[in-house]
This record gives sequence, structure tokens and C-alpha cells, in this order.
Amino acid sequence: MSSSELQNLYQQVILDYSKNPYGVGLLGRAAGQSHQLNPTCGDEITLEVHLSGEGADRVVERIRWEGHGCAISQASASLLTELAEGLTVEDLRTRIDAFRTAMQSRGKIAPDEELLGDAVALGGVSRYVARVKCAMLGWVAAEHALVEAETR
Amino acid sequence: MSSSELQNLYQQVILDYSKNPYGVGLLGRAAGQSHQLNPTCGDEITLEVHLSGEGADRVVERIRWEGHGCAISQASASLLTELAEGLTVEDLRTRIDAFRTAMQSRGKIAPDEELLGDAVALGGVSRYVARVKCAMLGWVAAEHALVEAETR
Amino acid sequence: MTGTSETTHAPTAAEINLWREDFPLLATEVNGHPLAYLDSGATSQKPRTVLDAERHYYENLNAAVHRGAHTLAAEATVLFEDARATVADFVGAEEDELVWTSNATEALNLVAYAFSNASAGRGGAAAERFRLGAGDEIVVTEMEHHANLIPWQELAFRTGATLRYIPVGDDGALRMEAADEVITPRTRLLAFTHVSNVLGLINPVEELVARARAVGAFVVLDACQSVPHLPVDLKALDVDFAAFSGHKMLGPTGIGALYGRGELLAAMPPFLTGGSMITTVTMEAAEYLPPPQRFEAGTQKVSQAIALAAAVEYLKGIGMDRIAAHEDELGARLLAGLAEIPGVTVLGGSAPGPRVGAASFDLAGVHAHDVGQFLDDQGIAIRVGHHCAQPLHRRLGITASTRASTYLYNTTEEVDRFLEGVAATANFFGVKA
Amino acid sequence: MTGTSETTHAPTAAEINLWREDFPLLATEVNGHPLAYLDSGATSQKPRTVLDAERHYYENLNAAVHRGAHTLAAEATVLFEDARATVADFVGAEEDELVWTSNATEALNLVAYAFSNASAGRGGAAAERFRLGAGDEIVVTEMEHHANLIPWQELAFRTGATLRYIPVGDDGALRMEAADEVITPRTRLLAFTHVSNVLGLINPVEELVARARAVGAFVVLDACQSVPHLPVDLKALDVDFAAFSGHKMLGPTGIGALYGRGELLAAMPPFLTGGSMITTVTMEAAEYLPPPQRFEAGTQKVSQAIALAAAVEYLKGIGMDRIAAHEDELGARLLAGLAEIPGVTVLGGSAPGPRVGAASFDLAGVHAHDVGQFLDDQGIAIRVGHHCAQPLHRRLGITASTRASTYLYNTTEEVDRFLEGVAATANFFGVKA
Ligand SMILES: Cc1ncc(COP(=O)(O)O)c(C=O)c1O
Ligand SMILES: Cc1ncc(COP(=O)(O)O)c(C=O)c1O
Ligand code: FES
Ligand code: FES
Repeated sequence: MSSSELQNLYQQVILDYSKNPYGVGLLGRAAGQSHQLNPTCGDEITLEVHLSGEGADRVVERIRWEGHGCAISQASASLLTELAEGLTVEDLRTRIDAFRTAMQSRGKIAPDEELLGDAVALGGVSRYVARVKCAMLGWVAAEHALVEAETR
Repeated sequence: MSSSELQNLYQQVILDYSKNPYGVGLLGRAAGQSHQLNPTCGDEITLEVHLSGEGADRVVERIRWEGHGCAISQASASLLTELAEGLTVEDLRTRIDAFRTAMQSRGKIAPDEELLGDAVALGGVSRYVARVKCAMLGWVAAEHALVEAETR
Repeated sequence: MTGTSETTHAPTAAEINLWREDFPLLATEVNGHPLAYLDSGATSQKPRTVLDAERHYYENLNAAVHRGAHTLAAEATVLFEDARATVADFVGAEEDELVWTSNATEALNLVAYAFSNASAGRGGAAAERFRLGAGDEIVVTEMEHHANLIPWQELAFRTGATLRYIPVGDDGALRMEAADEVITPRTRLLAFTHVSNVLGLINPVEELVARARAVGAFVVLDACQSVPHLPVDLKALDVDFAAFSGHKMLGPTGIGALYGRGELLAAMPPFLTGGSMITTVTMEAAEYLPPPQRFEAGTQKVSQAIALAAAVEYLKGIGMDRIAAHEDELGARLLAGLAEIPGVTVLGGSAPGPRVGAASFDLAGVHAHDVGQFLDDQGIAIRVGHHCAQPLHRRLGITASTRASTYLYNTTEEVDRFLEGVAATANFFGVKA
Repeated sequence: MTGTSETTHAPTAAEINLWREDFPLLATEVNGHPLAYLDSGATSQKPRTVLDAERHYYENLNAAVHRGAHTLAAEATVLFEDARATVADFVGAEEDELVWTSNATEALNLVAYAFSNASAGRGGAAAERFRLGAGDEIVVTEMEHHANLIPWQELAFRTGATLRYIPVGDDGALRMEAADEVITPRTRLLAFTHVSNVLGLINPVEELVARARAVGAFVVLDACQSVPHLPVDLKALDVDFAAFSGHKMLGPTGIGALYGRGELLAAMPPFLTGGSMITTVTMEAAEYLPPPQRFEAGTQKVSQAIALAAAVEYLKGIGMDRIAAHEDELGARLLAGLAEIPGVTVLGGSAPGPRVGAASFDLAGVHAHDVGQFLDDQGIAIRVGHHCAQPLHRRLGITASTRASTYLYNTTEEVDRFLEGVAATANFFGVKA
């Protein structure tokens, strides 16, 4: 019944992660934390980055989050969490940027699999302007949490 | 150069009265007074009705007024003043009503010469919605002044 | 259920198809499907006559109204004021009781700010009745649209008054038995919605007005969702103020209206100030025109008012009772259909009517935006989210819902397509009954 | 005299005739004569592309913006925000520094009420810089349009601040030497018009801004008569806020804009409240979105914003420098011609330039409305009255004046017809030199 574009938007991996999200549950005492809200729908996320190491070698140990939202936002936060583990802070930043570029391209730029791994499943979102914020919610939270970690 | 309609609007009697208005100058101690303002242009008039007699026999002795405005408003106040002298209060009321009816008719009802005398020269005004207030200014002031005279 | 369907002939499918032809946008394809527009609660589509009225104005008469004496300006002024008379008459008001605003939100803010200005001493003795302060109470309901909630919150903050509210029950309806505790002699103003934009429920106006009158409170009615869909006579409803929006009733964006009882508008200090609303201005102070001009500062929404009057003529041509009867049928079909889909909970679905042709629902475990995406993929346009009523959603235990809302141009086939779409979505996401 | 005419080629008569064909209304006959529309200072005529943009929107995309996820709504939102970007860029602003309002009057009221709300404690610590009270001063000028005067009077009344003004001289120009006495360290806000709607004079923005900056005052620019007629870069002018109206720049009625410096808008409490401007709402309080949404409560002026962007594209297509050069020529012709008519006194006529293509005059012994009537009889549409500037007229010793104001579509023949008409009117009424 549904179009191939829609099936591309709701890929199996997205449906799976939305039902079984990854990394849910805050631990506290994180290096950085951020709360983000999507004003169109009222959904929110709170996200922690836990780091180890110092300076340029600082590494993301884990991300934890809590929140509510649509399938896309929940899957996206899960995919981010999975992707981030073990990356340096700089690396994660680069990938967030790459993800944003793809999302804001209105369907013109496919996400780079080398940088984004399974998160390329979210590529279809960028054709749906109204849903880009859903996909970005967790990633924007991570970006802010990293800034917080730095300025603390 | 100007159309016959315009010449009908600015008849000689109107031009004459606008240059030499009749009844200008307040006397004070009037039975009724009213101040009216035309909000479209900011022009104003203050008008007094001086009465004699009592009850149903009350007669308008004279009207006096002061103000500024366009040729039509000045001529109209003058014509009203001339018309009113010697009429009973009831009579003047009737004529004000007749004048209003003609003015608001959008060119459909000619003023009644028997009731309105020389003021029929203002008949052309009713085709010009934006100018009806000009012609009515003095007459509305008289109407209010009569009400004031009554309620005092 | 609107009280009109028994006596009025609902339109036939053939009639509706004729009306549809007046609405160019309804012929659009979306995502490869014919558009089924079920989002009129957010904004309605426009018939050609409305678009033509606006264009005709700009091509033939456009000029500044209530200013200047040239022919175009005079004719534009007549059209503009005729439009006011048409719309005022449509809701049972006098001409000078209808103030043009840019939307219903601004109309509600106008009242709130006029009270606020009166409370700051503006408007002299005549405006004393509008002054609020500590100890005074403003009452709203828990089902209000943000437009009929936040202006009162802010008014309370500015004046020191207290905001209270009539709660809704688990079934989504107003808990009228609680109203007696909330509406007290301290209540100065009661603001509530005629029809909930989420639940589609028609509130008991008469009862609420009676309670407000009993304590001497002003009544503000949010008529945004009633005026477009039901015959409404504001005088008969006996409210003091009412607000509605043009874009929800076949008119253009950028225009709304405030109804105010004549003697109240006449006593109220102005809100927006500037040109076209004054008599005399010095560098020190200004004197203000009587209503409605007092509340219409600056260049007027001329083409919008004229187009809204054309919309009202269109609605009158069909008849509001027939529109209500038609939507009543569609609404009943919506409710019955949704009740059969596994996992669907209709918000306010168990509350006793009356209601208009709109329903919002929750689909267990599936976010409203995902439901909306599936329907959109099939060309079905509905609204998802909190519908500017966060407190009501929170009260009902959810963040967002999916709303289908109908209008005169919707068909039973569109409602059925919507119901099938929801069923298929439930199925796709594996929702269990 | 606009500083552009030396370097820019003014358009030829043939070019202007081509532009005229884009404006359907200009082909109208009025009272048996071809219309000569010389009232663009009040409101401008609209090119077909603007009307088409609006109609195209309603026929193809109309939906609620910034709400819901369906395809139409998403596309409408993109168009709406693109329109904002277009108009913001046109005046040298960033997208999020441009707030849609219903006209310039509302834009000025928005600033005044935001200051008022800050003064009532709203907006928290960030808004402290906007708080006014006794001892604070607001400065305007004696030539302001009521829209840039009364909102400040009312703000002063509400907050206890004092309103002062820069006087104009006998020649109608601002007495800049007096400005130093009026603008003092007590001055918190200076509001003035870029171009006088009566005199056509362009005020010395740079000088006034410098004085305001020297005392730390905010600057509000009324750009109603500049943005339609001159190249304007609000960032380069370094003002804090500016207001202009769509209908005066080829756009529809019902839309205007407020420019606000980003960091100021971000710190300002809201004015109108309701839907589409919040993040979280409880029954007790609301949290607000960042600008520009924070200041755009309720359903947006969608079709109007899109049409205004089309108007801006049209203006850009011609080039504001060329429009200014053309109006400069027309204005010079107007002034020179009026100077030759017996009994005519041009308001501000003896003040040194620069000015736009507009002039108001007094005809000795003949009321402006009578002059207007004679011109209208010949199909010449001009404006008569106080032009919403009563204090300026009073200062110049008159109640009303007659104004001719030009735009890109006016021809030298129209100006000449106007001048002949004034001369004939003077003759008819027996005006002596
Ligand atoms: C200088 C000036 N300021 C303000 C305004 C008010 O504009 P609007 O009536 O569009 O709000 C006008 C035009 O009427 C104007 O010319
Ligand atoms: C019940 C109700 N009140 C108020 C509003 C606000 O109307 P607008 O956004 O047109 O100002 C709406 C619609 O959004 C509504 O449904
Ligand atoms: S709909 Fe809220 S995050 Fe997607
Ligand atoms: S124009 Fe003012 S009274 Fe006629």
C-alpha cells in the first residue's frame, strides 16, 4: 500500500530501533548533558556524553539518553548512540556535521556510509523537511553536550 | 475643464457662502451647544442654538457657529443657519432628518426644496460618499445642540 | 448531534461534488494520490469566489480606506465597511461591534491588553469596570487552545490577578460540577472555547454564561471552531466578546475578528494605536474614535476583509445548517470507523456529544507524526501534534495526537480513505487490539 | 537628491510604460479620465506577479505552516520562510531578525508593548535593559506619523516615562540643533521617521543614530516611506528596530514587518501570545520560542508574506537605485511646478533636501478636500487631510494639506496633469498670488 519512498523512510532497522531503542536511561555525572525540544511536536530528549581521556585524545565512552518522540527520532538517537561509542570527540563532531549536511540537503546528498555507518538508514528523511528535526534531535543534543563538556 | 457633476457640487451659492459664511461667531448663553469633529479631515464646528418660547412652541431664534472646514462644510453650516431662523424646534428636527435622508441616499434622493430651501444646493454632495460628513457636520451639531437644550 | 441534522436536509454526494469544483486546490494530487484534505480545523481551503473578490479589489479599487477623498478611496471604503456589515450580520452582531484583527489570536490578545491598559489606568472612569488586580480571578478551561490561555496567563502576570481553570475529566469533557468551585464572586472574566479544536466537542455555552452572569463576570468566547461549522448567533449566546479567524472559514489568512458587545467596546481603552483610530492628536496625548475604528490602528486589512465577506456569502449560499448537518454525518462516520481500528483511542470519544466533524486519536505505541507520515504518503492531509493544546493532551496522558477535521467539501469517500489509511498504519506498525 | 541619481540611469518613458502594463489597476478610468494615481504614499498599486503569487499559493499549496507534517503544510512552510529570507535580505537583515506583523503600525506597537511588558517584569533578567520607569525619557520628533507617536505616548503613560520630542523648524525640517537638548543621558529610546510622509524629506539617520548611541539609547526607525522608495540597508544604518508596511511597496494589505537586531529580539519578552510561538505550555505558564517565531502568535499571514516576497522580487528586478532616480526626477518636477502656481505653499518646500518624490502643499484660502475633489474629478488621485500627522500640520499652522506622492509607475505626464489641475483649481477658487 505504501510508496517505495515511504518504505525507504521507515526501513526495518528504523522500525526495530524505534521499538527497542539503544542507550536509553540516564546515568548522571556525565561530562556533558543537553536537553533538546522539537517545538513542532513537543517531543524532547535529554542526552549525556560520557568521556574518557584528555585533550585531543578525549574519547566518547558512551552516550545515554531519555526522551520521547516519533519512530524516526527514537531510531536516530539509538543509531547515534551506537555510532558514537569509542570515537574521539573530534571524530564525533565531524560525523554530526556530516549527518546534518545530509539531512538538510532536501534529498540531494546521501549520508556517507563510511562516516555514519548504520545511520545511513536515515537518508530518506532528508526529503521530508518536516521530519528533519526528528532525525536531528539526538544529534543536536549530542553536539550541545559536547560543548558543555568542553566548557566545564 | 471640470465636469458638470463637479459644477453641480460646487454651485455658485456654495462658493459664495464658503467665502462669506453666515452666522459665524459664538454668543454664549445658548439654550444648547455642540462641538462636532469630522475625523476624516480633522475639521470641527462649535454650534449654538438660541431658543425662545416654551414647550411645543419653542422657536429657534438664531444659530451661531464657529469652525473650520472645506467649502461644502462652511456653506452647509451657513445654509442651515439661514434655514433654521424662526422655525419651531420640531420643524428644524424634521428638516435635519430630511437633509440627512437626502445626503445619505448616494445620489438617489433629491433634497426637498419646500423643506430645505436654498440648502437644496447641497444635493450634489450625496453622490460623493466621502463628502457627506462635510455637509452633515453643522446639521449634526444642531441636532445635538437641540438635544442638549431639551435635557437641560 | 448539532441539533440541526434532524430538521435539515444534509447535502447529497452530487451537491458536494459541485461545491468541490469551486475549490481549485481540492483537485491537487499529493504523492501520486488525489488529495483528501482533512485538516480544515487548522485552515480551510478557499473557493474561487473568494480569490476572485480579492483580485477584483486589487485590479479595480485598491486604495487607502477611511482616508482621502478620491473616487477609488471612497469606493474602497464602502466595500470595506460593507464587508464588515456582512460578517457582523453572519454572527448576529451589529456592524460597529465587529473589529477586524489579523487572526483570532490577535482578537483575544486585544481583549487581554485592553483589560491590561485599563488596569494601568488608561481609559478613565468608563474603563474602571475592566480593571484587574490582586484578588481578582480569570477563569479558563483545561481544554483551551494556547491562544485562549496564554494571553490570560500574561494578563494575570501583568495585573496581579489569579488564573484558574475548569478541569476536564478523563473523558475529555469539561467537569461542569467543578465549575461551581472555580467560578466564584472573585471571577472577573470567564474565557472558554465554543468547540474544542482537539475533541470536536461543543461546550455548554448557555450553562457557562449563566454561571458567569451569576457572579458578574465578563464572558469571552473562542468561536474559532464554531463560526466556520455551525450557525452561530453571538447575541443569542449572550457572550460579551468572541473571536474567530477568517482562514478557517474559507477566507484568506491575515484576517480575524473580535466581536464585542457595543457598550463594552465603547468603554474600552485602545490596544494598538496609530493612524485611523484617532480624532485629535497633540504631541502630548491622543483622543480616540469610537469602536470599531478605535481598535483598528493603521492601514486596514482591506482586501482580506472583502475576501472574507465573499467567503461568508459563499457559506450563506449553502446554508450553515446544511454544512452542520453534513459535517455531523462525516463526524459520526469518523467516530464509528475509528472505534473499529485496533489500538485507537479517540480523545473525548466517550464523552456525550454534541460535536462537530472532527476527531483526534491516539494509536497505541505509534507516534502521531508517524501516523501522519503514512497518511500523507497516500495523499491524506491531517494534523498531528498537540494542536496548540498541550495542557489538554497532558491531562489525557499523551503528548501528541492525530486529528482529522472535515468541512463542507469533504466526502464520505475521503473519510473512508482516511479510516483505511489508519487501519493500514496500525497494521504496518504491528499494533495489537 | 537621493544620492543615487548622479550615478544611476533613470528609466526612460518607454520603460516606465512597460512597467505600467504590469499594474492592472493603472489602466482604470476614473470619472471619465485615465487614472493618474499619485497616492502611493498612502498605498501602492500591485503588479500582476504579486496577485499571481498569492493566487498560486491558494490554488496549490494553502495549508497551515509550522504545524503538522503533511506535504502541503511542509511546502507552504518552506515558501513562507523563503519569503521571510527574501524580504529580510532586501533590507539588509538576517532571516531571524525579521518579524511579520500586520502593518508597520503593529510593528511599532510590538516594540512599545515589549518594552511595556519588560517594565512589568516579564522576560526576566535578560529583558531588564528594556525596562522603563519614572525619570526615563522616550524621544520622538514633531514630524512623526501618528503610528510612530501614539504608541510611545501610551508606553510613557503605562511606565511613567516621559515623552519628549525634537521640534521642527518653520521650514518643516528637524531642528537638529535642538536635538542635543532633547537627547540626553535620560533618553532610553529614540524613535523617528526615515522619510516624512508629509514633507518627503529624508532625515539625517546617521546623525540621529550617533546621538542616540552617545547616550546609550535604543533607536527605532519608521522606514515606511523609505523602504518602498530607496535602497535601504538597515544594518548599515545601524538602527536597533525598524518598521515598514507591505502595502506601500507593491505588496498586499495585511502585512508589515519589524526588523530587530538579533540580540535584542532574543532578549525581548513576547507581545502577542498564543499558538506557534511557544515551546512548553502548562496551565500556569508558557515558555517561548526564539525570534522571529516568539513574536508571531497564531496563524501566520502566509499568502501575504509570499506575495510581499514577490513584490520585493519585482522591485529588485527593476533596482531600487533606478526607482529612486526616477522618483527623484518626478519629485523635482513636482516641486518646481508647484512653486509656480499662485497661492501654493509647499510644506517643507524651503528645507534643504534630500527628499523622495512626494510633496504636500497648502493652497491659500482653499481647503485641501476641495482641491482633492477637483483633481479627482479629472481622474487624479491624491491624498488630502492631515496624513496622520496632526502635530506637524499644527506646527506649520494648518489643519490639512494636499499631497501628491509618486512611485515607479508614475510618468512625467501624470505629474504635469496634476500640476495643471492644481493651477485650474486655484483659478476656479479665485486664488491670487
Ligand atoms: C511614515 C509612516 N509611518 C507609519 C505609517 C503607518 O503604516 P501602516 O498604516 O501601514 O501601518 C505610514 C503610512 O500610513 C507612514 O507613512
Ligand atoms: C479553538 C481555537 N482557538 C484559537 C485558534 C487560533 O486561531 P488563529 O491561529 O487563526 O489565530 C484556533 C486555531 O488555530 C483554534 O482552533
Ligand atoms: S515528531 Fe516529535 S521528534 Fe519526530
Ligand atoms: S473636509 Fe473637513 S469638513 Fe469637509
